[in-house]
Amino acid sequence: MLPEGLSAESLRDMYYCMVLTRTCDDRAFALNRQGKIPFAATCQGHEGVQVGAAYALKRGTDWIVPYYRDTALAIAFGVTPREQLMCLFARKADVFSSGRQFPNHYSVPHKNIASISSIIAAHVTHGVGMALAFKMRKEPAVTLITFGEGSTSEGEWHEALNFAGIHKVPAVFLCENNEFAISVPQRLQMAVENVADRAAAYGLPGVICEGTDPVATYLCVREAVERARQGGGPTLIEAKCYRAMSHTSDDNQLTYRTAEEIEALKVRDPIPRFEGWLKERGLIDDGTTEELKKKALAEVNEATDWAEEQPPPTEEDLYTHVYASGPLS
Amino acid sequence: MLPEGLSAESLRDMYYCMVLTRTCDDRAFALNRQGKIPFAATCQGHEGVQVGAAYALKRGTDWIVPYYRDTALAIAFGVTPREQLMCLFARKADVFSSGRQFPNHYSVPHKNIASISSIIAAHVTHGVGMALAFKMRKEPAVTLITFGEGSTSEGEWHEALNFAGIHKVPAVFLCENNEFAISVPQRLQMAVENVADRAAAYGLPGVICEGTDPVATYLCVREAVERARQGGGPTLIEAKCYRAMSHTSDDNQLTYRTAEEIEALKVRDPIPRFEGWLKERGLIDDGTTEELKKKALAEVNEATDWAEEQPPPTEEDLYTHVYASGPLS
Amino acid sequence: MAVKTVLESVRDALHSEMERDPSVFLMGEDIGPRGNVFRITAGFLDEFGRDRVVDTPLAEASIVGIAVGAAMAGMRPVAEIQFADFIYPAYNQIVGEAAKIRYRSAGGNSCPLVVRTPYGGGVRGALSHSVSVEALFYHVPGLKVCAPSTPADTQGLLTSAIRDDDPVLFLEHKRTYRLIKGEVPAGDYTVPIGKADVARTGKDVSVITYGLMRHFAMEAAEQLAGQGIETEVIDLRSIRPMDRETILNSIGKTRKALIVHEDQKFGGIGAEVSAIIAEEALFELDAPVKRLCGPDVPAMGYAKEYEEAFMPSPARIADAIKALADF
Amino acid sequence: MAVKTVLESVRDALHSEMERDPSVFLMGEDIGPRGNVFRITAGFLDEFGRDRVVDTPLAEASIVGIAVGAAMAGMRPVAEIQFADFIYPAYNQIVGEAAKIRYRSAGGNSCPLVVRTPYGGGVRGALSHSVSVEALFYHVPGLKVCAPSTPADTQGLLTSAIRDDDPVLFLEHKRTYRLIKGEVPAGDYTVPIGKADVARTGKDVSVITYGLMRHFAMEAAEQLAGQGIETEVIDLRSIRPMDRETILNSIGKTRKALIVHEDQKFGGIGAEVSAIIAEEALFELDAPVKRLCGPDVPAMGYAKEYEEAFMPSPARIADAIKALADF
Ligand SMILES: Cc1ncc(C[n+]2csc(CCOP(=O)(O)OP(=O)(O)O)c2C)c(N)n1
Ligand SMILES: Cc1ncc(C[n+]2csc(CCOP(=O)(O)OP(=O)(O)O)c2C)c(N)n1
Ligand SMILES: [Mg+2]
Ligand SMILES: [Mg+2]
Repeated sequence: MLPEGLSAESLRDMYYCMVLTRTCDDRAFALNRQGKIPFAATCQGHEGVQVGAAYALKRGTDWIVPYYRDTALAIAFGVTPREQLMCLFARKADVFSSGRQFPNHYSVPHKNIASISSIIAAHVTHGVGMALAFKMRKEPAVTLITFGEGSTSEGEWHEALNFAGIHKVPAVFLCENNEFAISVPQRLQMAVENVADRAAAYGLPGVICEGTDPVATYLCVREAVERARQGGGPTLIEAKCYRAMSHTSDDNQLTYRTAEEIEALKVRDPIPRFEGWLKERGLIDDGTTEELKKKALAEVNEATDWAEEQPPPTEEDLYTHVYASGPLS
Repeated sequence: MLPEGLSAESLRDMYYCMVLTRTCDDRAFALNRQGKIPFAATCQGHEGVQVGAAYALKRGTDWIVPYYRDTALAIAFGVTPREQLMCLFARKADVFSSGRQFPNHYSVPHKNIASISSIIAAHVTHGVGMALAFKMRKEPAVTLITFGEGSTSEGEWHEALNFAGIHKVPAVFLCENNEFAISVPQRLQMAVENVADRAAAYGLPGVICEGTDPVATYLCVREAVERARQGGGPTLIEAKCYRAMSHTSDDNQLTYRTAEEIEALKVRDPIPRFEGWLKERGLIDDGTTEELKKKALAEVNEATDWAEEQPPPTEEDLYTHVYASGPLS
Repeated sequence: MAVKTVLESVRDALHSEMERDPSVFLMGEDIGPRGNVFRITAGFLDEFGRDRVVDTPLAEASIVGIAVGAAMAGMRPVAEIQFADFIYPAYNQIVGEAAKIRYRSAGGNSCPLVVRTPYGGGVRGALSHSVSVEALFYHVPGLKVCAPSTPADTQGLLTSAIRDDDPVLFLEHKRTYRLIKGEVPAGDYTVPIGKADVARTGKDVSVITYGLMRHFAMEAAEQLAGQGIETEVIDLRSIRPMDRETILNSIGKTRKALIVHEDQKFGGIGAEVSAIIAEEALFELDAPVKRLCGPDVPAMGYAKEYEEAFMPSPARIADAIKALADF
Repeated sequence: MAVKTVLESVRDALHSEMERDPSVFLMGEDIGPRGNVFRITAGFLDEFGRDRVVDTPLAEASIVGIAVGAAMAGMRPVAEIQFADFIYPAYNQIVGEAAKIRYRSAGGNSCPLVVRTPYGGGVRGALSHSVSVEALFYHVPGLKVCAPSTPADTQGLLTSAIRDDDPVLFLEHKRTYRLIKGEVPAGDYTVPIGKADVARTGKDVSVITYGLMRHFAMEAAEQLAGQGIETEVIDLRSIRPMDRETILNSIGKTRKALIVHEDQKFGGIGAEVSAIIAEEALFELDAPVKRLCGPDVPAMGYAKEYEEAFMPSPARIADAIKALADF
C-alpha cells in the first residue's frame, strides 16, 4: 500500500529530486575545488526531509520560506538545475538575486518561493507575516518555514512562533535538526532534548519525525499543512537528520568532529535508504535508478555548461533595484 | 507554626515594607496630581510577590535585577523612602540616576541592585550575565530577575532563558503576571495559559505561585534561590498578581477595561489579606497595624519634604559620566 | 482647509488610507482598544476590525518582521513602534531585511512597509522616551526616512509613505503632536518624499533643519527679522532621500549655513548636510558651516534641567544665526 | 619586533589579555573547538577552559546582553559577533544598553565590554558577509568605535579596548586578516584609543581614511609620489572618539582633503570628517572636501563584478588625489 496522497509516480519523482539535488550539490563542491566558484554549501543528509516536505505542499498555492540549506526543497518545489547553477556562478540572469547573494538563497516569486537573506532566523517572522496576509485575504495558502535547530536560539524565532500561535496563522514551522550549528552541538544550543519540546511554549503541537525518510516527513508535514489550511493553526515539526559534510566549503568539520563520527553518519544517507524502500515495494528497480542518476547527471552537466557561458553582472547592474523609483531614490 | 525561615519579626517587617511601599506609591500619584512631578508608576497589587521575593534572598550576597514596577521589591531590598522620593523629584543627588531616568528605575550597586533601563526585557540577559560572572568566580550569589508577563514575548527574554538553562547559571526568573501589558491582555500576548508553561522550552522547572501572598511567594522563591545557589540551575517562577491602577500616570485603564472589572480586583489587595493572615496567627494586632501605617506616613512625609528641598541637576551635570575618562572621552 | 494638530494629521492619513486601500493595515502595541498610547488610533479597532488593527505582543523585532512578510505578500502594513527608543530590537528587520529585499532579489520582491514611531524630547520622557533615531537609519540605502514637522507635511508625507513601494521609516516628533496646529488641504493630499520645504525665505543665513526644530528656527527667524536679519529656513522633511538641490540653492543665495537638530551632533544628520555643502558649494560660502545640535552625551535626562540643557531653544538658535550673520 | 598578520595580532592581543587578567573572557559562536570561523581562537578552549571561552547559542542579542551583565558584575568580556552583518540583532544591547549604563546610573555602574567583529568586503562574502557597520554606531555617545588596519594598531588598540572601562566596538576588516602583515612591538604594547596615525606625510593632499582603505590609499600615494604629488595619509584608527586635531593639522598643511572609505557615502563617517573640516578649517581649504566612498546601494553583491564596482581601488583613489592636487 502506498502512503496516502502519494502515487508510485510521485514517489519516483521524489527519488529523482533527491538524486538531482545530490548531483547539484556534488557539482557545487567540484566547481569550488576547481576554483571556478568561491563558495558552496551542502544539504547532504537533509534531502529526505526537504523533498518529503515539498511534496506535502500544494504547488501554486502554498509558499516556502526556506533557508540556505534547502537545495532539495527548492528543487522539489520547482527550482531547475539551470537556476541552481546560475546562482552558483553568480550570473547576471540568476533569478534568485542576479548574483548578489550567496548561492542557495532561493527566491522565485512566481514559483512561490520567498526571498531570504543569510541572517539566521530573520525569515521566520516573514513567513508568519505572509501567512497572516493569506489569512486576512481569506486565501487557502499555507507557508512552510524551515530552519536549523541552531536558529531556534534567536529571539526572532521565539517572537515568530509566539505570534503565530496567538493568531493561528496558516504556517508550518519545520526544523531540520542536524545537531550542529556550524561547530556548536545541540547540547550547547538548548537545554532540551528535542526542538519539538519548544512548541509547548507557544500553544502549538510539537511533532518529531525521521528526517532522513521523505515519506515519514511527508506524512507529518501533510497533516500540519492541512490543519493550518483548515484554520487549526501552526505546528512545529522537528525532522531529525544530519549534516554529512562540513558546514560550507569554508569550514572543516574535522576541527570539531572526529572522522569516525562523520563516517558513522553515512548509514543514514537518505538516498540509498529511500532507494531500498522503493525497491522493497517494487516501485523502482536497479535499471531505473541507474537511468535516473544518468539523467540527473546529464541535466546538471547541461546546466553547468550553459550557466558558465552566461554573462556576469556589469558595473551598471550594481545600481539597479535600489528603490522602485530608481537607483538613488 | 511559622513558615520556614521567617520569624515573627521578619513577617512584621514584610508587612511594614508593603505598607511603606503603598504609602510611597500613593504619594507619587498625589504629587503627580498636584503637578509637582510629571510621571508616576504604580506597583499596587504586586506588593505581595515583591516583598516575598526580597525576603527569600540573602542580603549583601544576592542581587536583584528588577523592572520599573518593583517599588516594593526595591524597598524590601533596602531602598529608603528618601531615595524613592529623590527619584520622583529627579534630584541631582538621586542615587539611581541623578535624575536622568524615569522614576522607579532602581540602581544601587552597594545594595546589590542592578541598573536597568526602560527597554522591556533588556535587563534579563544582564541578570544572566551577572549570574554567569558569579558562577565563573565561584561566588555564592544568585540573581533574581523580574519582569511582567508581557516582557516574555521579547526575543531577548527567550535568549536569556535559553542560555541560562544551558549553562545552569545561578539565576531565578520571576514573572509578575498581572495579565496586562499596558492595555494588551494576556491572551493576545501568548497562546499559553501560564507563563510557567514556557519553562519547558529551556529545560527549567516552571512554578506558579499566588503573587498576592508574600508568604507563598517567599517559599517558592526561596526554594528556587537555594537550588540555584547549589548549582542546580535556574527556575522560572510565575507569580499571579494583578494591576490595581492604570499602567502609569500617563495611562487611563478605563479605555480598555471596565470599572467593574477593576473594582472586582480589590478583594485581592495583598495588604489587607496579609494583615488578616498575620492577625489570624496573632502576629500583629489592630494597634500595631495602625502604628505601622502612621510610621510609614511619617517616614514618607519626612522624605517628601526633604527631597523636595534638594537641588535639581544643573546644566553642567548633563556632561558627567559619559565615559570613565571624561565627557567626550 | 481644516486646522488640525500633528496628531490629528497622523490619524487622518492612517484613516483615509485604510478606507481607500484594503491592503493597508496596522500593527503595534496598544493600538487596539487603547487606540495607541497617544490615542492616535482611537476608534480604529471598532471601525476596521481586529484583522486590520492588530494589537501585537510586546516584541518589536516581530512587529516589523511580520509586517515585512505581509508586505512581501502584497499587503501595505503600517507598523508602529510605540516610542522610537524601542526600535532597536527591530533594527535587524529594518536595516538588515526590509531595506535590502528589493535589491537582494533583483526586483523579484518588494517591501512596501511603513514603520512609524514617535521620537524626540521636550515632554519629560526621560532617558528612554526621548531619543532621536534618524541618524541611526539614514545611512541605509533601500530605506527612506521622513521626519515632517507640520500637520500638512505629516499628513501628506504619511500618505505618500503608505503608497510608496519601498520601506519608509516615518518619524513623528512627539512634542509636535499636540503643540503644533496648522491647516491641511482637504481631499487626497500628498507631499512627495524627498523634497524639502522652504519654510521661510531670507537672504542672510540659511538654517537647515527638520522636526520640532523647524518651529524653533522659525521663532528665532521672526525675532531676528525685527533686527534686520533675514533668515531662510529649510525644513528637510525627508532625511533620505535628501533634497540637495534646495539646500544648495539656498546656500547659493545666503552664502551662510547653520544646521540645527535636536539629535546629538557627532555623526548626526547635520554632518551629511555639511558635507554636501563642503563638497559642492565650498566656494560659495562666506562663513564656516555651523551646526547647532544636541550635546554628545548619551541621552536626554528626566529632570527639566537636563531637557532644557539638551535641546536647542529658539534663543540659542537666534544667537547662532546672529553670529553667522555678523561673520 | 615580530612580523605578523592582522589575524595573528588579534589572537595575540586576546591571548595576552586573557593571560594577564582573569576577568577577561570570550563569548561567541564557534569560538570553542572550532576556534572561531577564521581560526583566531584556535587552541584557546584547551588553554583557558570552557568558563573563559564560551561557545554560545546562535543568538547575538544575548551574546552581547549576557556580556553586558557580566561586565556590570566586574568581568571584562570580549564578545564576538561572527560577521558584522549579524550585529543588528544585538543593536539594542550595544546602543540602547551598553552605551548608556554609565550615564544612566550616574557612574554607579560601568560596562567594560568589547564587542569585536569582522567587517568589510573584498573576500567574496556576498550581500550578507561584507557590510561595513561603523556609520551605524559612531553616532552613539557612550560607545567607542575602533577600526584599525595594521597588525601593530590592531594589537595595540584591542589591548587598550579590553582595558578600557567603557564599551568598545572593535571592527576588524576581514580582508586585512591574512593580507596585511607588519611588525608589532614586543611586550605590553598598547595604542591609545582616539588617536589617528599619520601613515604618510605629504604636503599636497590629505587623505583621511581607515581600515583596508588605508592600505589602498598608501598604494595610491606611492604611485603618485613618482609623479611629484606628495600625499599625506591619515589613518583614523579610532572612529569615536575621532582625532580632530590630527585631521585639522593636516588640512592646515595640505589645504586639500580627500576622505576615503569603503562604506557607502551618504551618512558615512566621511560626512562627519567633512563637517569637522567645514566647521573649523573652512578658510584653510583650497579645494572642495571630496569623498570617495562605496556607492549608495544596499550592499556589496556576490559576483566579482559587484565587488570590484563597489570598492574604491588604489587606482580610483589615485585618480581622486590627482584631481584634487590639480585643482
Ligand atoms: C544572525 C546570524 N548569526 C550567525 C550566522 C552564521 N551562521 C551561519 S549558519 C550558522 C549555523 C546555523 O545552524 P542551524 O540553524 O542549526 O542550521 P544548519 O546550518 O545546521 O542547517 C551560523 C552560526 C548567521 N548567518 N546569521
Ligand atoms: C522594548 C519596549 N517596548 C515597549 C515598551 C512600552 N511598554 C512599557 S511597559 C509595557 C508593558 C509591559 O507589560 P508587562 O511586561 O506585562 O509588565 P507590567 O507593566 O504589566 O508589570 C510596554 C509595552 C517598552 N518600555 N520597551
Ligand atoms: Mg543545525
Ligand atoms: Mg503585565
